[in-house]
Amino acid sequence: MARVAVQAAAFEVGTEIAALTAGRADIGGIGCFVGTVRATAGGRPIVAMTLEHYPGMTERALAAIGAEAERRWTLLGCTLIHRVGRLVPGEGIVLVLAAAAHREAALAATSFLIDWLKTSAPFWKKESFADGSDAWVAARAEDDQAAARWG
Amino acid sequence: MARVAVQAAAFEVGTEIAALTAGRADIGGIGCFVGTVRATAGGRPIVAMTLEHYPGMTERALAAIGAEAERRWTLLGCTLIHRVGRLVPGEGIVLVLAAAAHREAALAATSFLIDWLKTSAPFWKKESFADGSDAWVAARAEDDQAAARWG
Amino acid sequence: MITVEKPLRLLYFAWLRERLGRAEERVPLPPGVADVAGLRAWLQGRGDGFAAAFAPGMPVRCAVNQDFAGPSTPLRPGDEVAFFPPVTGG
Amino acid sequence: MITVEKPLRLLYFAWLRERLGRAEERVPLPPGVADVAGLRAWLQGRGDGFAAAFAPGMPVRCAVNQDFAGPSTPLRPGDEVAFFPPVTGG
Repeated sequence: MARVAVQAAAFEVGTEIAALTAGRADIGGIGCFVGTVRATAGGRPIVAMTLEHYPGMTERALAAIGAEAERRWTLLGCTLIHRVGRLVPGEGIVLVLAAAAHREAALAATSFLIDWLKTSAPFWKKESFADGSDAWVAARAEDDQAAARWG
Repeated sequence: MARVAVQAAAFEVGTEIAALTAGRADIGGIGCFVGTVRATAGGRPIVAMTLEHYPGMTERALAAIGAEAERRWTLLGCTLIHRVGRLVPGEGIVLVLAAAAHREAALAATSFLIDWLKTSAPFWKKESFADGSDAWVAARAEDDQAAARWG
Repeated sequence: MITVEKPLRLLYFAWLRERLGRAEERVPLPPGVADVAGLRAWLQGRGDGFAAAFAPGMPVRCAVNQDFAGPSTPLRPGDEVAFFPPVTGG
Repeated sequence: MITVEKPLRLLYFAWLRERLGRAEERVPLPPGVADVAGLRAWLQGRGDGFAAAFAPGMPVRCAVNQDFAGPSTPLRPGDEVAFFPPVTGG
């Protein structure tokens, strides 16, 4: 079963990989994606990104996404961590890990997990600009298309 | 330009991600793949895997693979580390990192890099079994097919 | 005997929360409202920020009891109903 | 005046190295050998482990001066020519 976490604290990729693989030697490949805060949005410098979520539903949605990946691929482990609250440019927002016997499943599941997370987990981003203004991030049509390709 | 390394020592994923992203805030996503030694091969327990390579050509091949990924996608950083020598089950063999403004390029480049590395970098694996025998690993047709899909 | 129905628990997130000036409220299931589409229409009829936020064509999504819901998802007393913009996590 | 040609540097990896009992050797470019296919045929003619290792159909790959090479890749004195099984890294 996937490990899911919604947290304000930073995550550490090496620590999470170690936890995922601890005590097992049947894993041949680990796919990983880390999403980070960029310093600009639409060409304008940002000073922070604030993530809001829907407590309760978020954890359910992440667990459901992990379960769906485990239904589609033979995974030997799966981790989904998403941060909430105020983050600054360069910080990690989201971590996806998928472990399998071979790389094909690990990498496909990693792509699937982040695509689905982008469109079916209740998080919302607000960008705070250097000029003091802020704005909610609009959903990207590309994200819907990316999720749709998994059928 | 890609950072490439061929080394006997273990790598640390968190350290490598930190080095790749240090001092820059234009990265939105980092794709990562870690290949690890499984404890069995063809159902038989192994005690070690020994990696041989072609010094000189290996580094050239890894640099060429990194350059090809940078030609195909707009990457903001790329790391290829491959270990050589004797490894035991559970240890990391290979690390691929690809950073980009958005996840699509980061994840596609990560898959491309490991697929190409599998078929065009001069490494050879030998498995040492629990019964004292050892055998060179045969190339997988699936690996050629995976590399071929990138055209 | 008088039956007291449990109210709906309404939740608002992101710009909906900001424009409506509230994160949460409890309202009795309005008479005649049977599904999400009906509730949206009722909320739009409240005027002020609600009329604009729930106007047809506004990109507002819904979850009922923490599952994504469509216009025809049925509502019952006591349901938790959340309205929010399209999600932008990851 | 006698011109002394630089020899080929031949390298063997993995099971080829083991079966041939050597990782490296230097041999003059054999007379009449102009490309990788010619060198393979010449090596096969050496007998012993070489005949088996370089028999037609054996999965042996080649690199010339550290680039993957095909049967028709030309050879010149001084070239570094490596023979090895299909790669299995990653």
